[in-house]
Amino acid sequence: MLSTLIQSAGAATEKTAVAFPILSALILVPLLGAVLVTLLSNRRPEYVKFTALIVSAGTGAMSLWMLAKFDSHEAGFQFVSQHEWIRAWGISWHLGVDGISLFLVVLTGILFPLVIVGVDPHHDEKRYLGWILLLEAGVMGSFLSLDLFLFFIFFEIVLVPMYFLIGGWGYDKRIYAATKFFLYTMFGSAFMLVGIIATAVLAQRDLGYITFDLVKIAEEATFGTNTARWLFLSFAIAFAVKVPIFPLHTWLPDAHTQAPTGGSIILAGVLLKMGTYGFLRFGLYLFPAAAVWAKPVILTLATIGIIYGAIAATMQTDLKRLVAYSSVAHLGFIVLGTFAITSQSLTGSVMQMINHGVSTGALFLLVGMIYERRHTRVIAELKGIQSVAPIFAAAFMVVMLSSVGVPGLNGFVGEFLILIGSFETARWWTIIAATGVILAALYLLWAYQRVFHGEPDEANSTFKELTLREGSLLMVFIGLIVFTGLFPKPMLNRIEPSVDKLVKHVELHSDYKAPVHKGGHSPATDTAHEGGE
Amino acid sequence: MVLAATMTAPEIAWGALTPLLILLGGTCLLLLLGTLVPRWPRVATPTLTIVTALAAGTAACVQWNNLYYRKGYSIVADAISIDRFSVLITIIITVAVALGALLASAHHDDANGDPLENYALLLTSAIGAVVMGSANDLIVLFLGLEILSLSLYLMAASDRRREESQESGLKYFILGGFASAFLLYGVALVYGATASTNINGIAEALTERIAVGGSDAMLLVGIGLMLVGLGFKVSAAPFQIWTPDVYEGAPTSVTSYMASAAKVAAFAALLRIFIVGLESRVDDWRPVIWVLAVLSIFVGSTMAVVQTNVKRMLAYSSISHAGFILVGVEAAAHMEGNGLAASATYLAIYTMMVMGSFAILIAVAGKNDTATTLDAFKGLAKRRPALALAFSTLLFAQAGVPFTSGFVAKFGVIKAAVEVDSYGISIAAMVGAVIGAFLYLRIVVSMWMEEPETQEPLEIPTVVSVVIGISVAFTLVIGFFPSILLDAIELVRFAPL
Amino acid sequence: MLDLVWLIPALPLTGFLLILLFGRKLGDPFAGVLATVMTASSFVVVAGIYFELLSLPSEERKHVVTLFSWIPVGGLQVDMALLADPLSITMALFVTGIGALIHLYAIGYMHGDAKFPKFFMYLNLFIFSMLMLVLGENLLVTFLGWEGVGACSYFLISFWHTRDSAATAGKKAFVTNRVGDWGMLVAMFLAFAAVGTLSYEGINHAAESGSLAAVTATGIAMMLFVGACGKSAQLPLFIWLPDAMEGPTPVSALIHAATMVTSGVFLLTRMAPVLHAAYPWSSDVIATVGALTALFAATIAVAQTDIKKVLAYSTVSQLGFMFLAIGSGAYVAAIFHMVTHAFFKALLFMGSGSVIHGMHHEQDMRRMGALRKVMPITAITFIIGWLAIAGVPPFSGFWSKDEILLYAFANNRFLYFIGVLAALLTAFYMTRQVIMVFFGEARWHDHAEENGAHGDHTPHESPWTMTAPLVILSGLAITGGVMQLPFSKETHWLEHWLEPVVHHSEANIKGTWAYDNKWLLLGLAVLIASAGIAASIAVYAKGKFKAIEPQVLADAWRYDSSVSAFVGGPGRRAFDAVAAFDAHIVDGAVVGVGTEVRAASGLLRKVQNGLVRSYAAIIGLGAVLVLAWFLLRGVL
Amino acid sequence: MLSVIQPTSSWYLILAAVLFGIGAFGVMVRRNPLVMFMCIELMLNAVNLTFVTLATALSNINGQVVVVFVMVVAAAEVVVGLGIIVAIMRRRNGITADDLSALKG
Amino acid sequence: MELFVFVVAAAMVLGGALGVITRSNPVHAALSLVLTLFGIAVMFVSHDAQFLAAVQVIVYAGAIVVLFLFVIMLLGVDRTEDVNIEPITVQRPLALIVSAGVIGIVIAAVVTSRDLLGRKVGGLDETTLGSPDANIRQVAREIFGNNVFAFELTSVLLLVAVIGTVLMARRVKSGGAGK
Repeated sequence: MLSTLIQSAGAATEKTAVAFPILSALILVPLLGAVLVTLLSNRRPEYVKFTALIVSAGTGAMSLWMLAKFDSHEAGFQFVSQHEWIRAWGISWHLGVDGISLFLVVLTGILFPLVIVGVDPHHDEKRYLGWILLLEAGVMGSFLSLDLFLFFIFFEIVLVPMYFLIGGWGYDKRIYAATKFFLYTMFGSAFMLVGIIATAVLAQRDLGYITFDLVKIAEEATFGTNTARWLFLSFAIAFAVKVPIFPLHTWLPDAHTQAPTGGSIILAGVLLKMGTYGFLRFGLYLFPAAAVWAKPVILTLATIGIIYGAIAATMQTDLKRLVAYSSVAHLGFIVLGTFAITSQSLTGSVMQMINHGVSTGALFLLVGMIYERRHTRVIAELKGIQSVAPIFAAAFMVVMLSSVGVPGLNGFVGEFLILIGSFETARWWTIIAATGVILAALYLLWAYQRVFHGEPDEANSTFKELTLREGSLLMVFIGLIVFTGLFPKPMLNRIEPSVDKLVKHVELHSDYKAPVHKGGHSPATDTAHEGGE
Repeated sequence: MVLAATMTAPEIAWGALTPLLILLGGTCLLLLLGTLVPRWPRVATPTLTIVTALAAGTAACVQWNNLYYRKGYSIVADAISIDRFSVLITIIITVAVALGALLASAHHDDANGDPLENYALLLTSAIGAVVMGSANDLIVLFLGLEILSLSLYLMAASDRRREESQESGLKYFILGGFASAFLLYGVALVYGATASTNINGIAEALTERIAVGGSDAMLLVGIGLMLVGLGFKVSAAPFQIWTPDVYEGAPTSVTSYMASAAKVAAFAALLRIFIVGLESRVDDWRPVIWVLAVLSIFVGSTMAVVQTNVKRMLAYSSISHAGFILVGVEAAAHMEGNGLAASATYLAIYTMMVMGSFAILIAVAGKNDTATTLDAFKGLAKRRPALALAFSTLLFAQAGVPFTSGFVAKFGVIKAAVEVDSYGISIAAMVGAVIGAFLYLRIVVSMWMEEPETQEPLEIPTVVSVVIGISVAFTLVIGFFPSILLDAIELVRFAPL
Repeated sequence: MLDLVWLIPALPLTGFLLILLFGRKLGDPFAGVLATVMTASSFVVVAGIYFELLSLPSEERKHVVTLFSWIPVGGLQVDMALLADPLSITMALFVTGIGALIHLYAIGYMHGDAKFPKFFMYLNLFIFSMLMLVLGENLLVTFLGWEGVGACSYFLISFWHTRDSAATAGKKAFVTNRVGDWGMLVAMFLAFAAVGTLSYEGINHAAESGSLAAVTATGIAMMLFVGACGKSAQLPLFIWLPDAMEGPTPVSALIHAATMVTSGVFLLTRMAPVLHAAYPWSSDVIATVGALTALFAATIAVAQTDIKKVLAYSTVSQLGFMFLAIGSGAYVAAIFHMVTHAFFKALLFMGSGSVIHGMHHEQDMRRMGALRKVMPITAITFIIGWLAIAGVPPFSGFWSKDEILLYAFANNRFLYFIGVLAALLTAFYMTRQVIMVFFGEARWHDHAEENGAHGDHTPHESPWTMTAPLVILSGLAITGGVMQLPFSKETHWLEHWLEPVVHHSEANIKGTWAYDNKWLLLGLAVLIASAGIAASIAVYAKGKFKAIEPQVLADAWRYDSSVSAFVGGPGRRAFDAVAAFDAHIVDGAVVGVGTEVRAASGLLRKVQNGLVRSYAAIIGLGAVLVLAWFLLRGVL
Repeated sequence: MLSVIQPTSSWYLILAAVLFGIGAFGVMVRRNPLVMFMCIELMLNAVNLTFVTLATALSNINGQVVVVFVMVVAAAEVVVGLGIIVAIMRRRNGITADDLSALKG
Repeated sequence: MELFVFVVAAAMVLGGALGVITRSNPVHAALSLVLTLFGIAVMFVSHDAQFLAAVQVIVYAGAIVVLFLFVIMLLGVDRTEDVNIEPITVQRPLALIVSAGVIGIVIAAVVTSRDLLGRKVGGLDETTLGSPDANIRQVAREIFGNNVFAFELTSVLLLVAVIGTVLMARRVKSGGAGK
């Protein structure tokens, strides 16, 4: 019976399936690459790096190919592949991508080769690259999984390579930070594991068979009001730690500060997104009514996070720590948008996940470059860099302005969509959250002033300008920043149908009603709206 | 003479006893040949032990297969049950014996040779363990437990060069005797309340009693005493207190076996007595299991935090593993869902993990168990990267990281618990697991992120590598393809009454 | 021609990109020339469009060019679209026109600066942003420009970033502006929530048709006003503008006098129907803030000694007049004053720049004097600017200021009174400045001797690239008033021109006492200006009275320093407290859990004392507890 | 009169419990491993007494059979236990259980 | 009569037991143990468990205690242990609580459940009780009947004991390291 069910599920979603199991390849290629890299001889380090690069670039290329083949009118899951995996527990290898996960996958695909090319681990390169590739496989898996169990194991396995990356290649307090990261996140996941199992078991009572399949449970199973709330909470704790939402954020500054540059980029770029993505995919989609119920609390925490993160960032003395706290603030926006549950705010959140990945990734890259040159990240020890390295400063400025949310750059589009969408369902929270834009300017500009302005002192007067390699690497980031800021439509068009479907799903399963516009279109009635051409 | 005529000797199903008989025969053969054959080659002892264990295991596998065609049954006047559960336990124990023998052969000291008796004890202990796993009578169970325990006391004390070994043996012996007395007293009181020592008999008597009525106090206190005795054997908190000392003192190969086979057997006995025999009083004893489970997880995890000896750390981790298995027992105590299968799965996986972990300890600490401190593991990744990777894999498995068997095991028991709505214990267990993870991380940190204290090359005996390889392979294969194990263990059942 | 609207911002953008890529190769002065040409060409395009619009009937003077769909999500459809209508083209005209002049001026002023190309790169980017601001078809495109000019002003103010004060001033400008931006963001949210669109047409239409509730309209209006306060330096957010004088003088002229600071006025005019639909008190708020700002800044200007600071506070004061106009419903007057102010204030700033240039970067007026002799062109043009701002007829400033006061009188006589007072002070302090700089004794000799290095330098006239714009602007400052003369209906050219945009909201003062007696008020205005000038001459030129320049005025009522003290004191302490809270309480809790586990571990270790009999006792204790439970279950 | 009062099963069981308790107490307070071991024998005897008493009370011979096995176990335990103790004592004469506390923590 | 026997035997049992735990000299403790064992044997007799009583005397009092004494003598550890000194202060109160607790709980359980003890569940062939060898026959029948498996297991147990003795008696060469 079970197998027929799975088949029918496959048939329903496999409209867009292609012969090549692209999604499985996205996970397995880096995984096998990691094994390959580990097995390569230590004597020819250049082969090791080359192999890792080929593997990650290949993965990136596959993700871009997937992006090209993605049908922007289809709101459901595409490229679905489903195979029975653990029969006894009703678990299948079920992968799929939709507008919500699409760009996260692409971002992952792009970010990893950049990190491999751009950041030098300084020692034990082989192991470093092995972990990086393993991490890539885990992250890909988290974003592609459509099975609760599958998601959880990818969500959790990511900790291991990240742990080693922080602990092995980080800075002086790396072991403390790595352990804190691992335990804190694992603590959150502990609740989610129980939640996932409970979800499947309770759904079993409803459906009559055991399954961990996300789509099946979300679409077919119903939970009691209180049950759903508890289940939602168990997921929410894990995601809240991962995002992180105030007050569960304190692992982040430590992890970011102590992680090697590559680790920080990936951590900020994609790892944190697993939390926000989780809220969308497993919070709203699985437990719409409970998510609506929890909305006020989460919105409040998100808003506090925005303000609090910004204030804390202002007072940091370590540049990397400052960027880390800025992440707390930025991710607060994403959570705000997620739980405001309007077409705009959700689209903005998804968008902002990507934008934050690009901007903050680039910011960490730049801070890493500063560290490479000066061997310090303490703001007070840096001064007047703009005078000696104007191009470097300019690159930093663009990335920083993107982070500040200046229109025309990517950060603005997401932030604006989040705020304007949230305003309709969460007015006062949004008004307060919007003050975050002031604080963002404050802490970043202040930091910029202290680091780049003024007369360079002796130690900073020999600060090296960007090299060609660094410059071209940054150009990729800056290109993305500017392009997305000016022409976000291609992204929005792909994100929106899935988001609207999600909003409809929430409306259908709760008493929540998304705002409808006289002048515009209700997301509930117009799923695949095309731009105003 | 009249009396003699009325006596009916029970039928003995020799076929069903094959694994036991093989083990016993192997023991005798070993003792005889080892004593009688002149110039008995040293390598022959472990070989014979392993062959015996594997033969017994094979026989058990054949039994397992036969059970496709018939339900479980009990033999020799209901003294022994042959069912999927007992056969599975037999298989696990024989595997543990085989691996234990491999480790023991690498662990001997050159000066004193490789005493035959160690291996004979390994086999006799296996007999005791198998009997415990299949005993359907409390007296048989008690005897099995004593056979196992006496063998283990001796094995623990068998390294005569190290005083710690003897201290460990003596501690284990005194406390084990103390606990046995509790267990036996419990058997006595249960006997008083039910007039039977047979598990099926007890179950029937208790079912009748529910109709009849009357005070349960003696029965329940008896159950409590048995729980104390068995809790001691499975090292559940607060009866775990002997575990770290004994595990640390015993020769590492023995520790590995103690942590695996002995625990498996004790859990098997616990499950059978309580689930089959005391089912009707489940509401009385299940809360205690609950408390023991949570306490074990937290005590094991917490106390490991400040340890500096890896062997001791692993001992504490075995306590928290016991807690997790008790979570499965608690789930099984709801008499529905998959608690039994989950516990059995955990036991199987745990056995392999713990064997591998201690094998690595042997590899690092050397033959003399001299270097089991955390310092000895510093920078292991620089000295032997593969070994460090293997140990990390096993440690992460113990921590319950996905794609390892340990995760499958934890997932199984938590799932079983959730299926019967035991959310509290599930969450407590998972939070405990987080504390426990700190312990594994500490070892991992030492191996990967610190500089080695010595650059001496590390010689790893081949047999140890084999054990590590098997264990790691099992850990990963089950981690990626749990169905291999789950589909089989799903069938685990007790023989019907 | 109308479809070429996109060319207006595109030209300076091209200039920006070209200098970005080839700036170093172009160097000094060709980068400047390129930038100037781009801006000037842009001006030509604007002029072309202006004439084309002029040729259309007034109701058709509106053209939207949609470049591409920018942010389309569900009900929110934001296009990258430009709107050419009388208001935007007026703005564009003086932005590009004055912009081009300032570019030209800057070629001379910035000559020799190490970062010469970069300066023009920023200037072009600024012009582009400003044009996006004024040409935007919807609030969001305007916001793009709005933030863009904010960012550019940040770059330009902190252009000499090795000076800490410049870097700080740039940051302060940006952050203060951001406070205003918050208001504008919220206004957009409100508008979208209420109307479902961000386009001006949609929102204004909703406001005009009455479908926008008054309360929402008030919310939007007030939030827009917060935004305008930030950008246009009104109370209480004006603090960044005086500090912005740290930037090079062309920047002060361009950004902080002529263009950027007026965008608040522009925005409120653009959204006039919403203001109109709002509760009446919201207009009063705007007018009051404007009048108070005008007076407040004027009092400060009286005691400044820095030549640019005087002009900066004067700018704040004049912007206050514009807000007073908007609050009084006189949108045309506001735009009128904005344009004339752009002329004469740019003129004054560039004149002061010329003085500074000639004085070798001396900005203290106490060390100037009698410069008319060595810098004649500068002196004459500056004096024209002075007359314009002081409100002397027939200079442009007189007409525009008078119209504002007229409406103010009709609307609220108390505010009129404040306005008059501010006008009086304006005449006073501007006269003071002119006297101190160009007349009296030459005090720069002492100064030159003090600093031996400059000993043999005497002030000199500036090159033609700097004086030519001065001359052109002084012409405009004289004649600018003709676009809106109060003599008859026909002379209200600006009003007719702007009719399609502000027609519905423009306050009608016909029939009020003020309207009927406007000549009286006109005369009064002349009187006031004369009084201010006379008083100033009496004090500073003739020395008949002792100058009253209390320190509190020189310190700008200590407002700025109080804000700084607050931000640097309690504010910083509060931030520090949050950081400490995070480190010790939030993270402390996490670390505390770890410590507690460790402590528990240590405690439990004590139990594990290695003694068999202790272990037996522990086991026994456990046994007793377990048995007690079972006994209770059995007995009870 | 005394003969009227017959000791019932309970009396024996209570006695056994007391004996068990005394044995347990001994294990917990004595430091000589041999004496501790004797105390364990006391506990086992208490159990034996319980079994025999219950066998009589229930008229079930099985209780007595169990005792036979327990005695065998006790004998084997003594052999093993004394073996271990002798091995230790030969190494460190006159040792008490308290001295064997190298393993702890 | 029965009461008398009980009282005397109980006195022996308890006296011996107290002797074991209080005598500082291990030899005395062993001898006290004999007293207890005899007391138990007496009780076995009064429960018509003659076979067990005999085994008790032979195996326990005979073999086991002798073994104890032998070891004490062999090792020469018959020195006095000072039972008045207790290094761990909580140990004795704790031990007292534990013992009293166990005793109390078991007594409470036994007393409340005493009605269970009166019932005859069978399994004892009452008809032959008169026979002098009735007890031994019954025991034998049970051992070799239903409990034959357990009986066979005891052989393994003894095998372990034998192996253990050999192992423990082995002389150690002090090769290799030891801490």
